[in-house]
Amino acid sequence: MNARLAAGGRIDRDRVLNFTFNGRAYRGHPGDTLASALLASGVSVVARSWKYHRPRGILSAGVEEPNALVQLFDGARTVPNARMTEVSLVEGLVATSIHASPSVEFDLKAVNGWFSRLIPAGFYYKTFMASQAAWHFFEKHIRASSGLGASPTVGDPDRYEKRFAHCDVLVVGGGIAGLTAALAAGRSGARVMLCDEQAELGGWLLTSDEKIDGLPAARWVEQAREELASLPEVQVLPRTTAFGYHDHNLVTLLERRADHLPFAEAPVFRERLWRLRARQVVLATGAHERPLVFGNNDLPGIMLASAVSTYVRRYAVLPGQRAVVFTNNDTGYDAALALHGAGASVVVVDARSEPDGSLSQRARGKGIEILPGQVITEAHGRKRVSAAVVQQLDAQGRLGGSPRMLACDLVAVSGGFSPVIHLQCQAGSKPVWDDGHAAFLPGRPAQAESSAGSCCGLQSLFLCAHSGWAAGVAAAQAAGFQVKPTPLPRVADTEPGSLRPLWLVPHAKRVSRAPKQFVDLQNDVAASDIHLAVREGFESIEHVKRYTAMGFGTDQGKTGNINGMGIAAQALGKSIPQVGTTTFRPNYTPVTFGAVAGLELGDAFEPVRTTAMHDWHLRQGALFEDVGQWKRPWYYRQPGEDLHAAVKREVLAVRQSVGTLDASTLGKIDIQGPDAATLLNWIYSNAWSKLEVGKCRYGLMLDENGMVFDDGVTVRLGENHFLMHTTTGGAARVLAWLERWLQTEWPHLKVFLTTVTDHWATTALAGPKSREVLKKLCQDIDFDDAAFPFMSYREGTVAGVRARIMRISFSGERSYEVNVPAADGLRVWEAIQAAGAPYGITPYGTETMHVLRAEKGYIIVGQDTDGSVTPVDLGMGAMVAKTKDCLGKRSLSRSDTARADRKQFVGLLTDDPQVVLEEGAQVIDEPAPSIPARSAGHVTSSYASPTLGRSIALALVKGGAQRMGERVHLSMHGGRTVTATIASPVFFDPKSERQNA
Amino acid sequence: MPEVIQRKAETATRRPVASATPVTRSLLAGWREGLSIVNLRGNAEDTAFRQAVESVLDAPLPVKPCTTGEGSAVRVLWAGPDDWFIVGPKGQADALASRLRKALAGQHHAVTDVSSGYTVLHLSGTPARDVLAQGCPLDLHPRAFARGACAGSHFFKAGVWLWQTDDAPEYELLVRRSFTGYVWLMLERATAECGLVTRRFA
Amino acid sequence: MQKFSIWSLLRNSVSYHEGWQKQWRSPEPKREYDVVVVGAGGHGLATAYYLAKEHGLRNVAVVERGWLGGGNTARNTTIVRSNYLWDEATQLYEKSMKLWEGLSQDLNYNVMFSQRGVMNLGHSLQDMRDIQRRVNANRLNGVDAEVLTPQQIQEMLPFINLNARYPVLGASLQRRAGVARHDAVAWGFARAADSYGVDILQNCEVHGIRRDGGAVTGLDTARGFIKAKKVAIVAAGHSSVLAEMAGIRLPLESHPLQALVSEPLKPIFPTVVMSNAIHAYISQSDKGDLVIGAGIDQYAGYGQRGSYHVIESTLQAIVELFPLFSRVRMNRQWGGIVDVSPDACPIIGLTPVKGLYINCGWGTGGFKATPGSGWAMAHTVAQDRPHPLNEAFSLDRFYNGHLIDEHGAAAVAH
Amino acid sequence: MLQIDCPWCGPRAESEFSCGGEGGIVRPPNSESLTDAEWGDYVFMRKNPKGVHHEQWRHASGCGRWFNVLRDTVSYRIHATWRIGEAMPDAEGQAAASGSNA
Ligand SMILES: Cc1cc2nc3c(=O)[nH]c(=O)nc-3n(C[C@H](O)[C@H](O)[C@H](O)COP(=O)(O)OP(=O)(O)OC[C@H]3O[C@@H](n4cnc5c(N)ncnc54)[C@H](O)[C@@H]3O)c2cc1C
Ligand SMILES: NC(=O)c1ccc[n+]([C@@H]2O[C@H](COP(=O)([O-])OP(=O)(O)OC[C@H]3O[C@@H](n4cnc5c(N)ncnc54)[C@H](O)[C@@H]3O)[C@@H](O)[C@H]2O)c1
Ligand SMILES: Cc1cc2nc3c(=O)[nH]c(=O)nc-3n(C[C@H](O)[C@H](O)[C@H](O)COP(=O)(O)O)c2cc1C
Ligand SMILES: [Zn+2]
Repeated sequence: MNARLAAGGRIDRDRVLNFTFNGRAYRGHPGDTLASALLASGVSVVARSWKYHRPRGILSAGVEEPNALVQLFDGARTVPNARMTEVSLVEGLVATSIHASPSVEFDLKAVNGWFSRLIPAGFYYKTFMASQAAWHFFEKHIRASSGLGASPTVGDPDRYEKRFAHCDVLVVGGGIAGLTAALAAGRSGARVMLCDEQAELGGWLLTSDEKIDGLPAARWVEQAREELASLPEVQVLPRTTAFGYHDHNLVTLLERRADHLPFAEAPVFRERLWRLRARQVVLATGAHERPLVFGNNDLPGIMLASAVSTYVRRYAVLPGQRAVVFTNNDTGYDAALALHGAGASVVVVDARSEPDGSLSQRARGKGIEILPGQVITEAHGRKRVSAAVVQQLDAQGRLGGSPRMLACDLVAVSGGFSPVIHLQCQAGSKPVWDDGHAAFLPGRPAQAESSAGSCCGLQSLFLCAHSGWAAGVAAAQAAGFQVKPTPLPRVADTEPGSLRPLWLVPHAKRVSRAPKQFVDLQNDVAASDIHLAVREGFESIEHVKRYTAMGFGTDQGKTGNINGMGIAAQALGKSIPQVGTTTFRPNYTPVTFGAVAGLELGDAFEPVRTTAMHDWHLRQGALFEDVGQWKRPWYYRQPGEDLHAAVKREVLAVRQSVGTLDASTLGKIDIQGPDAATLLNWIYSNAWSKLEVGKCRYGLMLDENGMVFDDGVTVRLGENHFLMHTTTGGAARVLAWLERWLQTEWPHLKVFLTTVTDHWATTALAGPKSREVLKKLCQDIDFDDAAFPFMSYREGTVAGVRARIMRISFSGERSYEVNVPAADGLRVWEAIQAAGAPYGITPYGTETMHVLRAEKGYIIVGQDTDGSVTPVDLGMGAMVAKTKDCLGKRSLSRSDTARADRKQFVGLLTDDPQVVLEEGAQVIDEPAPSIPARSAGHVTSSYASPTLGRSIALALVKGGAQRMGERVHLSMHGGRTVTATIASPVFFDPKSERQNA
Repeated sequence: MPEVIQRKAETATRRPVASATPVTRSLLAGWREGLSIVNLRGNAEDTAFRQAVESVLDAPLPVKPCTTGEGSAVRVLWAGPDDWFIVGPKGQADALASRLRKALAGQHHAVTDVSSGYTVLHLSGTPARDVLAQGCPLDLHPRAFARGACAGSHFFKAGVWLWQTDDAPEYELLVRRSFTGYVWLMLERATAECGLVTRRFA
Repeated sequence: MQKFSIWSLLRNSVSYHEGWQKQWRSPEPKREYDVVVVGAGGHGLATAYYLAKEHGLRNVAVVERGWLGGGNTARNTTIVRSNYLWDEATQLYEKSMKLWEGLSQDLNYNVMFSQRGVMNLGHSLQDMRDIQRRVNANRLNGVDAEVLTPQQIQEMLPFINLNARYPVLGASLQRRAGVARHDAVAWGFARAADSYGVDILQNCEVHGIRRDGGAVTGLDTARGFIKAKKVAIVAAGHSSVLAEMAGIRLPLESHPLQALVSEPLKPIFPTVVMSNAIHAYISQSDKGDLVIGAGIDQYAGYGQRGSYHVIESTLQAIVELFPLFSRVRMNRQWGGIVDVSPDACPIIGLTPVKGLYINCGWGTGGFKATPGSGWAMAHTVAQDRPHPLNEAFSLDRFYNGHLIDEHGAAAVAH
Repeated sequence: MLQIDCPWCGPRAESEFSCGGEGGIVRPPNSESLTDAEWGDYVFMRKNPKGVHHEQWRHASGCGRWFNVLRDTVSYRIHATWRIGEAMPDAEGQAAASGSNA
């Protein structure tokens, strides 16, 4: 059946668009939505309901649609749960019903309908609980039938853009109120943004048959759009939803840029997400019509009256031939007029005994039959409404007279309007109930925001135009702009008429026994479910919501919630304001994950930080380790090597000759000023005042809880000048820590901090031959041990570049750290490799560095410590100066922290030297403890030591310091236990002759 | 301990490569090699300090937050109430630093050569604002941010110092060396629609 | 109490479900109670339930400022696991896990505890060390735990992107862990406590805590003064506010913690995945929506909402790990108020005020502890001394230094 | 994403800042002579008020300054921001904010 009207509508009849729905081919026109095109083709069942699998049709013409969800497109670009009423038709579009098996026309799960009495709200809390096993069995089946659309199964071929933006006035909504607001504000020269979620501006004006400035409403919209386009500081965004109103006037917008275009014409970025900071916001978001709640009110062919008007006038579709309009207010008559004008037969069932208002007068004038004081108690039909049962409703709300059947193929319902106050409420304003409108209206604004138009409960075009205008002027002025007086659009005023609140149409049977009277169509929540919830003691509307799932759907209850609250209020014997609303939260309508994620994925997920020598490492076959955001060479793999072979080669090279490590990633903080040493005394546990110029010292940093949180070597470059090294991962934290103490606690200290981490490229040369190599490249430094001893610092020229050289060691070998400006880093590194070639100089990575330092018993903060370790625990109690206070020191003497049997840093030697303990292995006192057993510590670092030809491990062991030589057991992954002996953590060169000599 | 960390091959540090003839409506982006960049710290309230600095730099020392000072040879960026970046031509950092130290001898100050620690990127062309807006929360509308202004902020997840050098508009970004590859990657991604033209600047 | 079962369901369906009784009463406050629990969240209700069931205390009230279960109980991503790091914590959470495994039967209320396993991903060598350490420690504590290789992870989640910016190097898996129906937990405890005569007083905000000398005497509430021999503060995000009424200082900061859900999808995500390193926590509810937990907001907030950029980084992490969800749409976001303690461990025990007990500091991870926390708290209140399980979690530890630092294992510890 | 008025740079997005929690806490000079209780109170105990809160923030990716903020922890409204060392400016809710910063 073709329901397309011969004339009218905002569709381009000259062009035809082909699409498929559930595998069948259909045709439509540009300007159609998927919904209007299917209605035009006479399709009425488009979905199956979530719980009972009842046939469902299209209820609305907008974002409030609860029923008509489809799987849009197929393959990698598929979109689950798209609303037909929002989908602009595009050539080749493919859509499939979700949640229907095998098809919407014939759905096997419809049997759920038959035992629907067994599965009321919350039934699952009452059963399936014989045992965990039983529940897991039932859960499988519950899950299998849950969900709506299907997730894509592959990654997204599309890309998404995000933007920060700022404006003086944001206007949300492009209906009469939004357009007048934008015009008023725009003319003042303010930076204005106007967004509307629909494909074109105009809102209700695209449906209305009224006139503005003497023009048809839609024509006036054109004119307004043209003027807005001509204003340089005004930006208009159609297909753009304001989905969130956050603190400090941050509004988030989603602009849909691609899906409505043929693939070839689509822009690179499918959607754009705006994070908009607006000085002032005008919310002109309109109102959503409410359905009326009666028996079988979910049948296809039952549609919102405003949607009927919209399909007839905007899309030139006649959704039915024999229509009944069921209303409790005047706007329903607009649908009657539209239908009548399009040649359908219409009867109006009006719950009001004396229908008033401009529209009903017009309807009467046209001789449309009106049944005042009557209601539809129940609809009949299988896959589409075929008749409505009509009965008298007296002033007390009692049914009277005898029911009579009206045969029909369309029921247009209007239960009044729910102003779209989502954003106002998200912004923090408390909605206020208004009995006159029987609706919640925006409360006192909580942010720099105002409301205009029908979202304030206004109905007449006239009043909405005026309120929009006033709001635009006020917003511009509040943002500091002069508004020159300009004429308002001329609109005839109309009489809105009265409204008879009607939350649940009475039925001859009790609610629990009547045919289902649906409130939330998407979640199959009926009036009986709300009554059940109340009966069971769920008295807060928030409880009702969570017990019945009302408003939980993808429509967030736009059409159902207010009716549901009305019904709950009646059941509780309370007023609606007493019951209140549930909380409005973002998103106003659903938002693509990918759009929220934006471009920051893959390599761009987080900065990849690399050193000046990075590409050289790559060429040498290095594998990398992520250390914070840095990429550090982990080990350099040579053909045929695995990690262990490579590490063994690298370690031995360092011990026997010389190796190089790229140490550029270590944090470096330049500290200058007369009080520099005082600052260090506070920050580090050890003392600094006496450190000679040109000397280096190792320091431990404690938090105020006394736990080690960073360490490193600091050099005294001059009397008032130090260079601090931090761990790679700790650099930023340490700088912030220092700055905080300096700025907030000790502003009187004369010290300046400058980060120089990125300025210096650092090559660590380690090994007995390191000096020979360096000598070849540097003539202006005396490398004699007397002149340049361990833990001292010199400046000189290396390979022609000014360099800072520190003789410090993290390997236990003679070692020099050569720092040059990063711009010369690679050159100097390569020069060192060349100079070292005769000695078989070997680049080594972090893994080898770890082994070398472990052989020497040096800690790595974050690996051997975990935020619960003090200097004393590490056996470095001597590094806590007795003579001065420092951050965290006081905590060390707390009763528990001072205990002697805390976990302490020790070495472990396995009985079997070939067995390498597992890092994270737990220390236990007997070999096969009864579970649960207490842990006496754990292995923090463990390696096969190439130098010692055996395994070594570092561990934190309860009372370890006093237990040297004792044997402990280690429970490893897979339940295996291994025996080891507690030893000094220094396994190699205990007298440090190699690094000092 | 896993044997191999990344299945995905590590990528080399991203560097701009000068591209073909500029396309209008594309973003024009480039990098400025080896500029001299010196970090200066000191007490802005102290006239002696200001005079000493200005005499050396032959440029006004910006004490008003988020402004820059233009000199014959150098540009001075406000980076904090006692914190400035001095950006000058290649190879002058040492000279600049030692002259400043000499002039400031006796006063509490800090002069630190950070030339290698930062890269200066240049951005211009019609889309410049929109591209920056993708990752930077600053309001760069001419009414809010114009030539002579500077600000510390972030571009996506990298901290940047940003200043405007021309109304065209034309911006420069001070980026930490180790973040340059990342910022460049984000520029490439952000310009997927408008296009990116790169070149090297003096 | 009307027994719930498939039979009672059948019986009532015959009478159109008109025969169901209230699951709990809404009584008027009595003049005096032996114990008043402040806060009808999961923990408070469980405390009252176990006070009645295990310790025979029936003259008990739970006072709630809003609707019961409306705090973090209503807002959490419902992850239940017991694979913590330190013995003290693991024992407490494992006690809770054992209670979970029989909870539906004990309460005669299906809390839908779904043991579908929880994975904690490792993205760096140090993550993997920490995972191995935790798994070994869990085993010693009798908690099931295993280390998964990337290949094993891929077998369970074929669509995961192992080559993320921070590649997935492995994971720990606790198979007994999972998710539960958060609201049902509150309702089930409320119904069961009510059946023992416990009064649940909603819309009854506590404004003041009266003391006589060093001892608590009662509470000033929105519904008048209520005399109490003992008072237990179990108010999560509002703990500091209540402690202040009693002149006690706590080491807590209340932060917003946000979560979000997608539109409902056909079943696709079989387990629960957590990544502390990049802040992503995801599971799929039995309704079909993806339930996703965000990182914590940096500032203190009692607003039950946080900052938008936190949601952005969360979804970046999700799409980075699970690119197939890029076109799925986010339906709703919300926030709760989490009481964060310095060592990411709770405080359960006595206070300097006699007869006043506190249970707080669960921060981002207390839902899993609901039964165990209530069980231990009930013991502490009834016996006026902590149970060995919660001895270590006293307020004293912040003075004597006996902190139990779970940050390593807990980052944002859903 | 809050908008915070840096006392130097003006209003900026929260993502440029890092929050340092409660402000105005003064480190006791004589830590050694404090009892465990006094010390623990300084290190760990916090006001954590519901309402107006005196905080410290740092303009991390801007001027790097730490500064004071008077912010309502329920409405998230910022009543005032001021530099370290300056006196708390007159602002609504100031009375409510406990303690002032030296
Ligand atoms: C987004 C989010 C995700 C989370 N995810 C997880 C997770 O996956 N796994 C997990 O284990 N934990 C999770 N948590 C943490 C968990 O929710 C909490 O730790 C836990 O719910 C707190 O215990 P509760 O249930 O008693 O708190 P609540 O439910 O908050 O109960 C406290 C009650 O005290 C009431 N109250 C406060 N002040 C007063 C007063 N003055 N008078 C009377 N009553 C008062 C409140 O109204 C509230 O109802 C999450 C939390 C959030 C916010
Ligand atoms: N009969 C009806 O269904 C109905 C509904 C609303 C308004 N009206 C009539 O229209 C006139 C009022 O016009 P108005 O301007 O107040 O409302 P309107 O409905 O004409 O315009 C509101 C516009 O805002 C858009 N919108 C709503 N929320 C949005 C969001 N978060 N992001 C982006 N766009 C959003 C809507 O799509 C719509 O285009 C009056 O005459 C009124 O009676 C009729
Ligand atoms: C595990 C879980 C799943 C949820 N699923 C949904 C959902 O599918 N749809 C929905 O609208 N809200 C869902 N919510 C969010 C609630 O609607 C609500 O936002 C949350 O309980 C916080 O309460 P409030 O928003 O009223 O403050 C869910 C919440 C939780 C904790
Ligand atoms: Zn600043």
